[in-house]
Amino acid sequence: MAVTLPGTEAGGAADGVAPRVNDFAVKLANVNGTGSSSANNLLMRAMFRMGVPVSGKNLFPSNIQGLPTWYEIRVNKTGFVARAREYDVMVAMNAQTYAADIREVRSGGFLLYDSSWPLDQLLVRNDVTYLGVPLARMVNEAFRGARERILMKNIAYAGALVAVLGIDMEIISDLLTERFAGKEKLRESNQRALRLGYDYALEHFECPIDCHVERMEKYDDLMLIDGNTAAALGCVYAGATVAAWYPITPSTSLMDAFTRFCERYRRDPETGRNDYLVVQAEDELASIGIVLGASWAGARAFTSTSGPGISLMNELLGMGYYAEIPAVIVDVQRVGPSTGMPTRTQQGDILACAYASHGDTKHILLFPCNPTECFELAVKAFDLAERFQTPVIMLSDLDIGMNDWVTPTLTWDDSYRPDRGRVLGADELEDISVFHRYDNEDADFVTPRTLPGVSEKGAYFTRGSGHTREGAYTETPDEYQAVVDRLAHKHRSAARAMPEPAIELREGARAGVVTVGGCDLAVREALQILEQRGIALDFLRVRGFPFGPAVEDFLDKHDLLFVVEQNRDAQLRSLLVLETPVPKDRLRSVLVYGGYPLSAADVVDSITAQLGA
Amino acid sequence: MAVTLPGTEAGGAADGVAPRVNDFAVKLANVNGTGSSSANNLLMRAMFRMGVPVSGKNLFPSNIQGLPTWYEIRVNKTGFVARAREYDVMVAMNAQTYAADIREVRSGGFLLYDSSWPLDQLLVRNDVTYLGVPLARMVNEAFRGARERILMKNIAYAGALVAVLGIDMEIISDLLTERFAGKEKLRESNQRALRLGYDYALEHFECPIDCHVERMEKYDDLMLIDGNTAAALGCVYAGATVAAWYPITPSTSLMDAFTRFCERYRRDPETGRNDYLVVQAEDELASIGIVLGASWAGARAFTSTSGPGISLMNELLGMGYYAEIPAVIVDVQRVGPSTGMPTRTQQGDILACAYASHGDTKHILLFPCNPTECFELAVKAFDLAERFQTPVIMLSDLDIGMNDWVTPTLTWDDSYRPDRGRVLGADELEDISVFHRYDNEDADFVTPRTLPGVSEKGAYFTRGSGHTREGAYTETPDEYQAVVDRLAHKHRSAARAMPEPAIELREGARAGVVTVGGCDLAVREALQILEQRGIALDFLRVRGFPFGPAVEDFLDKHDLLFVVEQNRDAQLRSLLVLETPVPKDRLRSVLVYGGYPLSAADVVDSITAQLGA
Amino acid sequence: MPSIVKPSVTHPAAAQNSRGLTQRDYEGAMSTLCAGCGHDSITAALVHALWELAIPPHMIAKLSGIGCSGKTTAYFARGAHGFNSAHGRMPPIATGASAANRDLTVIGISGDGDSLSIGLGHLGHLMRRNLRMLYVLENNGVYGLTKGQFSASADVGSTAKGGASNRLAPIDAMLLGLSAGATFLARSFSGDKEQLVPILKSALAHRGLAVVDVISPCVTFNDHEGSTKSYLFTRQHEVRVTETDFVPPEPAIEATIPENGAAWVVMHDGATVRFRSVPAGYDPTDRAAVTAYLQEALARGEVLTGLLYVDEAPPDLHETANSSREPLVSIPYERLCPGAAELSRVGAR
Amino acid sequence: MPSIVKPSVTHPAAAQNSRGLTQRDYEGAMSTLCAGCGHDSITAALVHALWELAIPPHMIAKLSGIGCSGKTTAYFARGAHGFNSAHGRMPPIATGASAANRDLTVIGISGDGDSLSIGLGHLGHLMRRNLRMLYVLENNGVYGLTKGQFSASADVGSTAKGGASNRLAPIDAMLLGLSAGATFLARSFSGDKEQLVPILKSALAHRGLAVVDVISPCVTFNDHEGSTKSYLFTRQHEVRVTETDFVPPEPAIEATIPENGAAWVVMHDGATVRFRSVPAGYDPTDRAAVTAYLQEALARGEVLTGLLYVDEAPPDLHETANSSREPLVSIPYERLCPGAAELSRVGAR
Ligand SMILES: Cc1ncc(C[n+]2csc(CCOP(=O)(O)OP(=O)(O)O)c2C)c(N)n1
Ligand SMILES: Cc1ncc(C[n+]2csc(CCOP(=O)(O)OP(=O)(O)O)c2C)c(N)n1
Ligand code: SF4
Ligand code: SF4
Ligand SMILES: [Mg+2]
Ligand SMILES: [Mg+2]
Repeated sequence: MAVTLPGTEAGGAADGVAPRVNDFAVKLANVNGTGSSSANNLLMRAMFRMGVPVSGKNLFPSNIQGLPTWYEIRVNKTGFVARAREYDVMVAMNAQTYAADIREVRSGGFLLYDSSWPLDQLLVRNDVTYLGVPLARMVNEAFRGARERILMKNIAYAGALVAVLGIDMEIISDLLTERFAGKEKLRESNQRALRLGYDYALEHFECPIDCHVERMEKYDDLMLIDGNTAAALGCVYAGATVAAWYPITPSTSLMDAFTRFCERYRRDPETGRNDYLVVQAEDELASIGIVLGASWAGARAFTSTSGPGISLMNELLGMGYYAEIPAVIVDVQRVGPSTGMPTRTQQGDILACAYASHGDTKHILLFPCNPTECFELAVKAFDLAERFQTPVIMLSDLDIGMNDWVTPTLTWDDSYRPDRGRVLGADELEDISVFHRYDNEDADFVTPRTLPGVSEKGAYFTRGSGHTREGAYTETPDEYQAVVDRLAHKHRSAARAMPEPAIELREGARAGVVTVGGCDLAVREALQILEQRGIALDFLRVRGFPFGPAVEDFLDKHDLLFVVEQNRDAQLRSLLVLETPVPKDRLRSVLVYGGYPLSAADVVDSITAQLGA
Repeated sequence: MAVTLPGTEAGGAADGVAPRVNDFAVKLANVNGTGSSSANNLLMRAMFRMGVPVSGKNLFPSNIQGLPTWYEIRVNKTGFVARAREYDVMVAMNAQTYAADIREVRSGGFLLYDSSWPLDQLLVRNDVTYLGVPLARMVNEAFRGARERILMKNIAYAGALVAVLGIDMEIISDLLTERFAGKEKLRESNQRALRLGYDYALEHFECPIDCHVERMEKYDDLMLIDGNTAAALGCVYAGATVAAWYPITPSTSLMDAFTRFCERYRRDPETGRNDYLVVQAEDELASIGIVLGASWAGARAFTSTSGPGISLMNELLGMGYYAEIPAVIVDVQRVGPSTGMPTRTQQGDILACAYASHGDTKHILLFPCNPTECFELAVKAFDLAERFQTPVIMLSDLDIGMNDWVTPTLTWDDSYRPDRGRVLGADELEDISVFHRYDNEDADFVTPRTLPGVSEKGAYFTRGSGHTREGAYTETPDEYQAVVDRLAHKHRSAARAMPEPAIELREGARAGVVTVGGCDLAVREALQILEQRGIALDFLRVRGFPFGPAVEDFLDKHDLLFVVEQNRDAQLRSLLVLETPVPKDRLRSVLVYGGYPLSAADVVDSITAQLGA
Repeated sequence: MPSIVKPSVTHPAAAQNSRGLTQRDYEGAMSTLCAGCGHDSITAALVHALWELAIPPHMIAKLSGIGCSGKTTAYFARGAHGFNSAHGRMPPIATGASAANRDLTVIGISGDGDSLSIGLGHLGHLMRRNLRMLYVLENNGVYGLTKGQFSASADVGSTAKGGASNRLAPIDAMLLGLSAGATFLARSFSGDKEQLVPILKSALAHRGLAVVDVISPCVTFNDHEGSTKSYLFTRQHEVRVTETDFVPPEPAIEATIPENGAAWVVMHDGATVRFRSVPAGYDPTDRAAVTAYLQEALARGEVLTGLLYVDEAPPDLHETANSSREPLVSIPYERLCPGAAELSRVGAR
Repeated sequence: MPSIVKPSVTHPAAAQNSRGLTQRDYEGAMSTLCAGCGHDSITAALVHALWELAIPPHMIAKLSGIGCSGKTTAYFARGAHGFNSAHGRMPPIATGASAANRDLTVIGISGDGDSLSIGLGHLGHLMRRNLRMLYVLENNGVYGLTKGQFSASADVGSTAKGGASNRLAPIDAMLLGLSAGATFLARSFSGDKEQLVPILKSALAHRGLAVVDVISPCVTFNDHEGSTKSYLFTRQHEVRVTETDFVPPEPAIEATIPENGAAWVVMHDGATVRFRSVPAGYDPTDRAAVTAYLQEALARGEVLTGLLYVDEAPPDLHETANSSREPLVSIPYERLCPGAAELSRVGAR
């Protein structure tokens, strides 16, 4: 399941050079709950249709209405669309944050603002071009009713940006037509608002400005999707039938999407009956319990959650490990500790997931880097969980999960069949003299299980308490150890079945960089920038834990390794130190954990500083 | 608070040599719920009164009645009373386990059994001396009623052992008198049963046998107590007023003892009112919540639990860490994972406690090695929790917590006053212009807190969500990082305040041994045995995490280190690898995790094998 | 449904049910509970009920939490899959099992600590979900396995206690059920097999969640102040392990609660509990009347037994979710996967 | 106590209470909730009640879980210590705070998700413990902060819905309280300050736990099928973030429930809720009658408001525990430590 990622062409990374055509960043500052998100999304989507690699990052508050929210669009013709740290164009729609927003525009950049009211002269920079559009006035003249005026103001600034950035108006019109299919009045008013801004901009500014988009050859193998939707699709395609969850940002949209897809694909058109069952549980302890119960009974089952949910699942994750029950958990990570910043991104649950629960416990982890991998690794998660009869946690994060990504198109091989692992059916049970749950291990130290409702001969007793190979209760050291020792071997064995790491080697590389998940794109961009500066570095991104030979080999071949990750405590580095033979002094850390998606500049700065270069 | 531990004299460790006077091991095999535990305890206690170092280990099932249970007594004149692996005397009172029990007697040892029924000749070993006492017959003749007969049979075999092992009959009589003070009839029947066995043994066997006790000079600085009782006393002496808990083996007796001591010391004789409040909570999530709430409001508060409880406390432990609320948690460890073996001992929660919770979280840990340290470190736990405003977890275990230990007498310095850390009172608040909760850090990165009910000026808002130095809500990277970075520094800073490790150096040592908690005695005995075999090793026992300079220094000075601990996954080793600069290839593991208390032989065997000696 | 006809309970051990199975076929491993424990009597009644209903053993899924009660799932239906899970978490695990395979006869066994302390939230939501299962609450008023702390349920022997006793208001599973929307609520006594067996049978036939609260005396920790051999006494008088270390052999308590009237039953420690059956003509379908009746009995110090409340109308979990009649585990993968062609239609261009 | 006299609610903003404090002194930070959110009205009522009772702000401890409701502890009593804790865990944390310092006026604010889903077990046991505190349940029938999923509480607008709606039986905090031994149960509507303020005042004066269930409409996620701007509709029709991204400005709903009679109140989405006050002569001390009355109202589709149940007799946590009258935090260490001499008497020789 190798993925063609964008940004594989050389020379595309931003390097402080003033960006121009198909290579710039826009930041839009809005107020939460005013409907700006759909306007911003419209712009991003239109650029994507023009064949231009683009990303949209929503930096939203943990609030429903009234607090500041930002949307960042980065356009980069070679596909490096990780977050930028400097903006060419700022759209300042929030008076509250205006002063801070204006500081973030690069010298020589642009600021689009609502010129219905005069601009505070204190906030004017003379190295920035001001594009004033009388949005409120235009909208108030053209529309009636507070509700419509608020909404249409967003569409009006979008219209101005269409002109300023050279976005294809036809594509925008198409998008509006699609979005408001069957709602002619809404489409019409949106179209009208859009034109207000568009026409004003064309008339008053030199359009497009130097930072603008131009049509590119369409990337046919790319699509626009967020990680949670893609992960949900993975669960559907893997054949998951039972899901349990408790709402929590940023994982909620995963289960929403799963439900939606099931409504579409899993409802018998004749009977109206569903081939799935989603339980909104009373809490996360219940969610994981439901998943374990369903998996125990033979269904593919999963839950999605975030950090606090993982904490609450600790006890039952340990039970799943020890009683050897498959389970799939998607942890869409947010900023911890505790409630932390629920709408900010981090990779702070790596250790908590790897060793979740008291006692000697180890789990299998998967680390997708984008929506495409969310899809693929979600499928893989079920195969691994059933193959190794244990909980598998996929660690996504808010950036991957909730933002729309331009990502390799999801593809499916219709010959795929689930790996259900070692499950004995009635016939197989017939053939053996006696069934013992934890005996008769295969080369991967997996023992066969049976499902309730199949045959009395397969009946056994599942317990989280000490048990023998036969499944009987025990308090005897040898008998207890026989089982937990096999579990340790089984976990190690799973390394062979994990997805291979992503590796990029460079001629003459002095050192290596190891990273994980959503850092991928920013790190690869950083490595290209560094290469341009004469620092060649090899690249590895882990995709699963336990780590396999390819990871160990890479670590072994480099005397110096930078581990780039988004948490304070260097959790990936810790896991590498504990779970591979790498000497720990080879590993240096690049830690970025303020809560915003990683940008290449963060990585470049840190590595340059550490190399004294 | 340095502790004089037993077993510090050279030459006392068992080394396969057949032990004799004041140096032997007895194992008693019983049926749970038959009342044997008090008879066994009586014997152990009597030997202790004779001035002989002794230990009693209860190996009991997770059951109330009917399953096998064992009691092991080890007598060792130099104080090495860790568990023996070979027994000189077996008291076989359980037909169910008879066959296995007899195999565990060392060649040349003794077996005491109930000769009311003939012995199965298949189970007779000719290298063992059989001491048959017709216990059932004697007791049935002397007593009436099933209840009394069952109980008295235990006392009768105890009587036989008194004769056989040369225990002072007067001391036994005293103990019975004390135990049944005011219950004359009970005392009399116990005394009578005791004599039945005693007289029979005197008459039929050569008493005492070669393994026996002889009076020794009394260790005046030793006492007999279990770790949970001692820890409870520590909580009382530290001034804890609020306790919350949920019953769980093996921690229950800690809270029972705390309640008992409070009833004795904390009840106003006039009003009958209590200067404490213990809440039996609905679960462990509630227990830790109550502790955090009480600590937040200014009380010293604690909870006691075991592994599954720690798992359930994960979320709130993270909140305590991030919101900087003191809390004391005693984890009396048992065998995991999951429910595991609730009545067996292990040190399997080290990692789970160190990093409990999602996100970047680190806790302060304390590791007592015996009841004396349970007492001392419990007091220390409150001082550290309040000094560093964070949860402190003391990791005891079942062996320390529930078994009676001969341990250095608890002492108290009446000049002790609690270190309440930085708490601003009304007067101090008067003196400052404005109070900000997370600002104004001291050299330990601790910021002052205030308590509710004191002054409006100190009012602040506690939250587990992102906050600034001022305590305000934030979603801004810099503001968030300022606080979590300080937390990381604070944790590191606490290293200086942790109890010093216990260290024993040996002339010409080739390598070092690092261990923790209840392994102490067995490891030190092992090192003496190894020394006798020409292998000199240095010794360090960690007593707290974060590790301080003394630990780092010891690690630094040894090229080869054996880490001895009672879990499968080398959790202490992992913590050392992650949290000190030690190169990981220096650390080898000695792992014993079957659930029984550690014995010196386990350590000797493993180290000898690893050294190829 | 509402009215339960008491059948004769004696059956020769070798008698066969309609499946040709004997009662022995519905038994399980040897109990390791204390001799005389009420939980063992409940197990026996359950064996009997399952045998009478001739439920195929392999179609049973038996689940529990942790506690003495939790262990009993091992002691019946050896031909069934069992799951001794974690303390208080049986309801969600049972929900998952039933969600995956609706054809299973799901039996959950729990204790009062398991259900009403750590598991209270889950039990409340299980009631809301109306999961089709038999839920047996083996109610002894104490935490048996952890040696006798008070639990949140009504103190079983409370009527006989003079003066002060457990000071906290008890949580009554039946009243809880009435407030949380439970659809089948019954109570019985472990020692009255004649009443218990038919109640279990009706419960197994119920459309949704059937909660059966069975008063089940703990012979070892009979927590009554005033009783000199009680745990509380033990604790207060600081006699250490001695007492709880010794579990005197006791016979299980048996009693028959007359169909119309009350019976005083003497517990192990001499305390007495007054059981009363619901009277003839009692209407278990009128929620408000049932609540009032229960509260009155409570006020009189009586433990009301019988089928207390039933409502067959509300849909169970699967009906609410409108899930396929076929168990989800039986649906072939081919029907679950939308396929490559469909995937190409997803996602924006 | 039981009967609540409605005072006139209008006060000039600058008027001073007996402590010389104005209402402003009982306010807190600016609310960040949606304009028109019912929770803000409750905050205002609370400010009013605290001001009228002239409670010293620094003696207040205000605690909450997580949710829009949870945030509101920041919006009143700026002179008090606040604690926005973890989702569902406020009851134990409040228990600890009150255990440590019984002189605090403990105020807990929770949501229906916080209290009746994840926190159900804790709430039940808080009721049992009868902790002396005011517990305000800001009940909007949805999870506001996570964008509008159904919660376990009665759907606020349920009466107006024709046909199918939320299919799960709601958990009614008042009925739950009656079954779990709560000692003060009241219900009101966020939009009726005239009724709410005096209820909050009586609740603050109660000897033990006072649970006030306040119906508090969520202007943004008004979850009613059939309403085209509802969340459910949004979800089913796959219009992405667009709708929930936009929160139209709405005024808070106000209404006065007549002292004797019912009032139909129109919610943001056009659904109507029928509120009724308890009638004159209503006896809130008769538990069985109260339960019956509540169930009848429920059956009629009415939301019964007022002081529904009160029992001043049961002891609160501190009385049960017989703890010192002095707050535990105030007891000098010297009184807590038994000292060296006593220690030498402990432990066996
Ligand atoms: C998370 C967790 N906390 C505590 C325990 C310890 N524990 C085991 S059984 C039990 C109580 C059992 O009481 P109950 O449910 O009434 O069952 P009974 O033994 O009385 O049948 C407790 C607290 C545990 N196993 N897990
Ligand atoms: C352990 C945990 N799970 C989930 C969440 C996410 N979450 C935050 S608020 C909330 C629900 C809030 O609903 P409610 O209590 O009714 O409050 P409202 O917002 O409606 O006032 C949830 C599920 C969380 N913060 N913590
Ligand atoms: S302790 Fe009580 S509940 Fe447990 S097995 Fe014994 S009698 Fe039964
Ligand atoms: S989402 Fe609903 S509950 Fe939350 S602030 Fe807005 S209106 Fe209030
Ligand atoms: Mg019980
Ligand atoms: Mg709500």
